[in-house]
Amino acid sequence: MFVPEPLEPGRYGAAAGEPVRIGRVACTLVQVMARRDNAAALAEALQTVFSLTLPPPGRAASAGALRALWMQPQGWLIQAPADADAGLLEGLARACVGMASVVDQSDGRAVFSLAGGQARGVLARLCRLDLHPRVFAVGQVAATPLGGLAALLHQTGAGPEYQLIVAASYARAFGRMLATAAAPLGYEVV
Amino acid sequence: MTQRFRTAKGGRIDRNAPVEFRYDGRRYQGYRGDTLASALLANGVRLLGRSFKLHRPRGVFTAGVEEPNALAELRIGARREPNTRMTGIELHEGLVAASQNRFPSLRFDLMSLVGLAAPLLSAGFYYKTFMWPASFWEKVYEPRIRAAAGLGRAAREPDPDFYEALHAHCDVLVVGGGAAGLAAAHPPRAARQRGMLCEQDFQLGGGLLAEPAQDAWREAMLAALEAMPEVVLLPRTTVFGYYDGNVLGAVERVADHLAVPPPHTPRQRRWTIHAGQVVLATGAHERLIAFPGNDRPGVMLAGAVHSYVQRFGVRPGERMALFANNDEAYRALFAAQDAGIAVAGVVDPRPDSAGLAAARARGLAVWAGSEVCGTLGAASLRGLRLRRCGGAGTDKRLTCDLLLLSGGYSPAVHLASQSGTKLAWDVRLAAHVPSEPVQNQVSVGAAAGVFGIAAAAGSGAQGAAMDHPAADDLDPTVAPIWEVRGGGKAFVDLQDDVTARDIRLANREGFGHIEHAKRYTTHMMGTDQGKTGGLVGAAVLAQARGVAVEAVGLPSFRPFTTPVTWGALAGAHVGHEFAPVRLPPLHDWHQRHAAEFVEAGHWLRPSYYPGASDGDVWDSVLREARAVRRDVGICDVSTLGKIDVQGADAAAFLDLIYANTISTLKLGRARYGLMLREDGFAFDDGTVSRLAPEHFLLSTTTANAAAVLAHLEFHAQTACSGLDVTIASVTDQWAAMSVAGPKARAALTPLISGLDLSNEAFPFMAVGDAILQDGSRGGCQVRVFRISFSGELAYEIATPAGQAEAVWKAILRAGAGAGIIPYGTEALGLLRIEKGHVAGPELNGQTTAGDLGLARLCKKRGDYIGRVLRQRPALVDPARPSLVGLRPLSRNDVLRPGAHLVAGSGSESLGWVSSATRGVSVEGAVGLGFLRGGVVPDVVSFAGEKLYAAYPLLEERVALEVVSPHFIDPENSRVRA
Amino acid sequence: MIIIPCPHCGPRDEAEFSYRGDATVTRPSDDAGFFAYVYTRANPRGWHQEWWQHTGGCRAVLKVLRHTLTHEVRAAVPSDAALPTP
Amino acid sequence: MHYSGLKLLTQALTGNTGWKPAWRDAVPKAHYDVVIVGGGGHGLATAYYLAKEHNITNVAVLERGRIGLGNTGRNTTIIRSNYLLPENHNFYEWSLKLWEGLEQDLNYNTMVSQRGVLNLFHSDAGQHAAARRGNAMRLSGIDAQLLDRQQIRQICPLLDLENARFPIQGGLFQPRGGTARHDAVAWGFARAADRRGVDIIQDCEVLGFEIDAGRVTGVQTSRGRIGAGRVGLAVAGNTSRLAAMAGFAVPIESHVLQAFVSEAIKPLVNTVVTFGAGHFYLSQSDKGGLVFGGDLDGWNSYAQRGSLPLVEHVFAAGAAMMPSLSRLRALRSWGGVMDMTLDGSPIIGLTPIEGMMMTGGWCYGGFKATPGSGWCHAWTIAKGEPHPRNAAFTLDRFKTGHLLDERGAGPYAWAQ
Ligand SMILES: Cc1cc2nc3c(=O)[nH]c(=O)nc-3n(C[C@H](O)[C@H](O)[C@H](O)COP(=O)(O)OP(=O)(O)OC[C@H]3O[C@@H](n4cnc5c(N)ncnc54)[C@H](O)[C@@H]3O)c2cc1C
Ligand SMILES: NC(=O)c1ccc[n+]([C@@H]2O[C@H](COP(=O)([O-])OP(=O)(O)OC[C@H]3O[C@@H](n4cnc5c(N)ncnc54)[C@H](O)[C@@H]3O)[C@@H](O)[C@H]2O)c1
Ligand SMILES: Cc1cc2nc3c(=O)[nH]c(=O)nc-3n(C[C@H](O)[C@H](O)[C@H](O)COP(=O)(O)O)c2cc1C
Ligand SMILES: [Zn+2]
Repeated sequence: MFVPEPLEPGRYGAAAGEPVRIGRVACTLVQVMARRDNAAALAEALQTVFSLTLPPPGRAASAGALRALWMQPQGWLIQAPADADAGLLEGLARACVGMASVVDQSDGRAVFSLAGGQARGVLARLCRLDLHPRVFAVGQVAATPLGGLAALLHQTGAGPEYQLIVAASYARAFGRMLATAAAPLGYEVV
Repeated sequence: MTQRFRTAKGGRIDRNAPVEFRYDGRRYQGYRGDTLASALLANGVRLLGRSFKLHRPRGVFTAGVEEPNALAELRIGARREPNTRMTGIELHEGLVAASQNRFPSLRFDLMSLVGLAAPLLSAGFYYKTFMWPASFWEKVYEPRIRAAAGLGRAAREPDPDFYEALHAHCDVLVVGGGAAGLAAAHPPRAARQRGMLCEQDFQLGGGLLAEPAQDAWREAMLAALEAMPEVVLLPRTTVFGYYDGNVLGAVERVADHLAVPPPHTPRQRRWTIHAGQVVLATGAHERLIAFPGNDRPGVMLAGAVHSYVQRFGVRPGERMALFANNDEAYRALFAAQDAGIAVAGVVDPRPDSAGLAAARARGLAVWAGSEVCGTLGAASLRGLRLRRCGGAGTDKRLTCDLLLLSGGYSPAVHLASQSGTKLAWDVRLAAHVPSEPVQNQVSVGAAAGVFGIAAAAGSGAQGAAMDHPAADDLDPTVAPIWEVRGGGKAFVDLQDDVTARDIRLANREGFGHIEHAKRYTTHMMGTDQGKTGGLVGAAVLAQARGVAVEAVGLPSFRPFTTPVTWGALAGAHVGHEFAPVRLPPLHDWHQRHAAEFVEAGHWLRPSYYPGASDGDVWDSVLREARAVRRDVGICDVSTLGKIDVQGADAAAFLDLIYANTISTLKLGRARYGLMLREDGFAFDDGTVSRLAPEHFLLSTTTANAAAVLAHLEFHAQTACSGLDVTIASVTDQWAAMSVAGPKARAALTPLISGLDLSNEAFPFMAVGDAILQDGSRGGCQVRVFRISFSGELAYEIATPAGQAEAVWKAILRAGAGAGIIPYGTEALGLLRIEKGHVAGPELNGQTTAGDLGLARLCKKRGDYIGRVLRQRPALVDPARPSLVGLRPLSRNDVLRPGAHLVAGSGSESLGWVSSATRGVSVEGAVGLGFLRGGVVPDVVSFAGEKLYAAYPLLEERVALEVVSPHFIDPENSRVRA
Repeated sequence: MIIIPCPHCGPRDEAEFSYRGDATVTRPSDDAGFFAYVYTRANPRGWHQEWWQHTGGCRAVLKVLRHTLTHEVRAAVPSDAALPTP
Repeated sequence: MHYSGLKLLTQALTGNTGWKPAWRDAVPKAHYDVVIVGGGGHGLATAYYLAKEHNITNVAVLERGRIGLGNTGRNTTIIRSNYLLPENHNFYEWSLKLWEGLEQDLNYNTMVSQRGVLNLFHSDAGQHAAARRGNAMRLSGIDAQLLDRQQIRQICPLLDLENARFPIQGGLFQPRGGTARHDAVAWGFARAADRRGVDIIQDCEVLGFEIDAGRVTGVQTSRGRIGAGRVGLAVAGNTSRLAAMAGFAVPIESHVLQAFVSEAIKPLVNTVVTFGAGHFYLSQSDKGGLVFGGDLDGWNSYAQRGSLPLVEHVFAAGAAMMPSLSRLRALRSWGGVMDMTLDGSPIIGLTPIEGMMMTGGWCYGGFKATPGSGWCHAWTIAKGEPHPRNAAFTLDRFKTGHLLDERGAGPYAWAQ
């Protein structure tokens, strides 16, 4: 019988070894979808206005605090710190007018962080992909289900460190899944 | 508690680590490294099971996964596991096991009296009998058969342990940790490659474990492998299935060798392995020979004895004989003799052989060209009957309590065959071997028919350099004898009591095809799937049919190579985790306010808010609904699907998606929209709002949100791939709350700035952005839709999910004066039924726009999905049941969804009740339903007869009147007020 | 496991996709074609062109060439691209 | 030879050496009045009822392999008539009535076991749908009961009623539903048909049809040409292929459905249980194995082999429904090729080819239909027109829109 694992700050699960660290990341998220035949123009616009390069499929790119994650054909998720000036959305909308559809997803997605030597072990319990360093490295992004929920997986650090982006309404359920997957290895909620 | 049958020394058990355990209530002692079977043998316990059908006494027959006889109920209570192979149970302190399928005890099993009727119980006898009298089958015969059948008893409480599922990726997956497997995983091959080696046993080595002479090599190999960072060694891990795309399933028994799993440790772990290349080093299974009495406890496969003696330091008997048709088996005999078991003699059907010569050289009594034609003893072997091959009667009796039996070896081709590889017949082995692989896969070692440690290791290495194990000249050549005929039962399937005679009977009755014979006799259908006798049965069948064994073949190989624990296949997502819970942003508020919740797909929605003075559900629901009709209420509708559609061609696209026209929608306005499926039936409904000339926001029903999104994307990318349109789900981004009731405007106006809510400035179906003053600096950005589901003056307030609670609370505060209260899905349903709005129960995939009274919405001009096929005759037939309002003639009758509409005392269904509730604006019950021909204004009668809602499941019939579905405000003035 | 090489995401297993059926039928321009579009299926025992949407990933609708007996996937291309002939 | 208690005894005493083949392995004649293509339950039942009900005995059943090894030999053996639509429940009820007398009729024990079929629901919406179905059945005189949690606990104590993710609210129960011994059904019909003179011809694959001026005159087979007055198709997952040979199209897709059996255990579950919250259904065979399955894998396939994700779903649903199953072991898994129509209901009747009739499109529900389908198919072949019982199951209903979409799933085979 399964006993759900807690997700309040603290150290849980198997006691031995270095725990993985699980956290929530507050940020601004904007979905940008190029309009028909406008991908190039859009890329150029974002380059000039935010000096942000739109990455190819499966990749992330960043400019200062701004980040772009490839999300779908001709579609990206722009990520900025939560305290990013509220104007980001308007700024993007202005920059992209006519070239892209800009949709605020800041409250529509929940972003989790997962870090530590055993992070891959945790993901092996949730993710169907091969995350071996030779196959999936820092800066790579995958749109793939995690624990059956559509998600964006982004390796942000070599530690390894990941950000896991899921639908906000599933945040609590996904947190439980993360905790359950991490418990046999030991985890710390930060 | 002496272990009388332990060898003086040797074996891979830890003689310094005694282990206490219980079997059938008695306490015994074994050593760490034992299996339950080896430990009981060490204690001289040989009767370990009863057969499936005839309840014959059975003992250990093998030392591995192929065991047909020695099955036990392992552990007790909620952890009880029936049918557990004692040859695979790792001995652990406090282990408790019990025999099964016997009454009252293993030794005195009353059910063995069935044996007296054995001649009646020939193959397929069930099908010929139990038919008289007709009524007896279910009442008398079947319950008895069911009680006698089955093996062990399942646990009845929930499993206290948990399981997990992992995905793994590797370049090379090696299945099997014997000589061939170890060589296949060997460093040079695996370097810079990710390797995985799965071995079902708890010790790596396979056949090597019975070969002390090879220990040096084995240890060197293991040390080298363990030193490789990129090689994962998984003992206790069975690969159970080979699937498409070189994906294999495996289950790791993480904690089965412990009394209970330690904290945070799963009992078992399922692996889904994506492999570049697969090396099958699964070894071989030794075969039995069918001869009368070959099931008597004490008859054991030679290889098993080999491994009990060499690996477990156990003497399975005191005086033994050998009956084998190959030389490999002699090594077991000699090893056992060296371990101190006396030799009664050697019986070999071959006139001469290297094995016979070696036996003579040891001065053993040998009977060449002879066969064993019977066994002596009761629940334990006392002796054998011998005769010259093909002779009759008995030439000689041998006294012994152990028979080493070997009919040759069948490579374990299960996984190869599952992968699509065809099997070929190997004359030398008289067995099937894999032929050309179809997936990226190779079989090596005994699994490929390459026997002998050295040879197997060589084939596993596949040409790679490595230091080879000591040469062993081993000849698996078999002189195939499959059966020794004679009086008494000669078993080909020990577990299911299938005899050679049963196979012949099946053939006689026309079940000569191997798949028919299998199903008719249950040959190979037990928990061991016929690993030791399967081919023997096929050979007996071949003989009966007068064809070669290879012409008969074997039944198809399927997962699971050996039975797999249910929980491991299920993984972690069971119980409460079976499906993830989806929560709207206001969930915590609802919970704090003691809402009762209802499941809507994965969502949890508040269905009502029990009040202190409410007696029952209805008190709450009616109170909430009345508040909306009289004053104002607020309802969380965040779970509705919301889809953002933008693009130069967005309007044109939506004109195709919706049956009604969208392109004419004005900026800042919303419109009801109906979607059809291409087959012309209604699919989903909702509102479409135009936020900008090229920007629309769609709402969908909660249930269909995902399907509608996929429907839009599919058409945008296929039929409409030329259009400029983007689609994004914003369901989670926006919270939405409906503020409904005559006082809705009054409640909201003080809060809203930047938008004039007056009827003139913001009429029905208007949409606009505004700021809602929640007290915080700057307030909250909201989007206001003047739409209504309840039929009252209503505003839907949408706001980014993060602000949901602030906005919700602000509205409750501001509306307090007006008497605002929250209402749940129950009241929402009540209100929409009174208003005659259709929802899930009406949009059930079987109704057309016409049925729903929405035909007028469908465009006259222009294409849309469903346009053509909705015009099929049966879909436009005026006699189709269509939407009506229903009221019981007697106001205090109840109306139940699921009731059927019938005329008078008739039983012909003229339609059904889809939704029903108690009214607040209307006295008594109100319902929506579908009635043949639809509403004839104010009909109380149908074809001259009264109409009834019939609910025979509750023996109920309620007289009805049929009315317009719009119970309240048919001219729709309230929403425009 | 059916492994579909998503042209955008790379090889992914079937659990990431939703099946959408026969891709040889396309929405017709003439009314007469709709019955066949919705109801007539070649249902071949062999190579089959079919729609799969990468709903667990990039949400692209793909045209996939798959064998209905061996389950081998020969190719997967964007919805508006053409599949190779088997 | 007739099976009787006496025969069993005398045979037992003479070493069971006197049993005769259950059916002759016939060699094809040049011509038959009726050729049935497909030696599964439906084809064999058709032949049997042709002989029994219509005295048409110059009949051949052509089976490409060995009889009964198709879906008949690999299904989870549930028989029931708990359908919503009258066309469906009246047909399946007729079939169930035939099941009830089948042993005596065939002189073969097909082990029909009316242990009841329980469909669980978990929400008000589920209850309303179940009630609509149950009431429809009752109005047509078919047994159905609405059970509450207490009654369900009595019938099936192992169900997780409280702690489940989707707690069980109640169930729709058909006491007369149950199971039958799948293989015996094929064998019993074969034997009974054979005894009435039908030729059962195995290893005989139909490769094409001879059609002359729109009328079928014969079939080409791997064992040569066989003339036929009339032809009946009963080839399940291969219906599209046979129809294509004859030159007409059917609204059918072939999909793989998996099934599973556990190790044999002492009696544990005494009814057939269907889980509403996740596709899962389970019963226990007389041998003791739990026989269970779930949803289609969801893509076209002619392979009798499914995939791993579906396996995971089925076992998770099972463990969610009955947590104690978790410690049992799965013994074997397999698949079958389903003839899925695009409205989820079967086709029994005429085809565009004169003299050619068909029964097909059985989806995952055709085992229970075996006697009824054979009976109606035989009638249609004998009379040249459908019986009222199968009048609705026409091929052209898709054109006219008289669809029989029980679940409102629409024209998507994988969703049916
Ligand atoms: C896993 C599974 C579970 C199921 N569970 C149930 C259940 O619980 N209850 C239920 O009612 N139904 C169930 N079904 C459905 C049921 O099994 C089938 O609908 C029914 O058995 C079909 O019988 P049939 O005789 O039409 O088909 P089959 O038994 O498949 O017979 C068709 C025969 O036609 C032969 N054939 C094909 N092509 C040719 C040719 N060219 N020439 C000659 N012969 C040919 C085939 O070899 C086959 O033997 C299930 C099916 C499966 C696969
Ligand atoms: N005496 C016997 O019965 C017997 C049988 C087979 C092999 N041998 C000897 O073993 C040597 C051959 O070595 P080999 O490596 O080819 O065979 P092996 O028997 O030594 O090794 C095969 C290994 O594969 C494991 N295995 C099989 N199926 C598996 C599965 N599905 N999942 C996980 N593990 C699985 C087995 O537990 C075994 O340890 C030769 O000496 C041969 O004579 C003896
Ligand atoms: C109702 C039913 C019960 C079954 N019981 C068993 C069983 O007890 N043991 C077994 O090995 N297989 C059992 N099977 C599975 C068959 O062995 C076989 O796998 C299945 O009929 C499909 O045939 P195939 O595997 O040859 O393709 C059962 C199948 C069905 C339909
Ligand atoms: Zn993709």
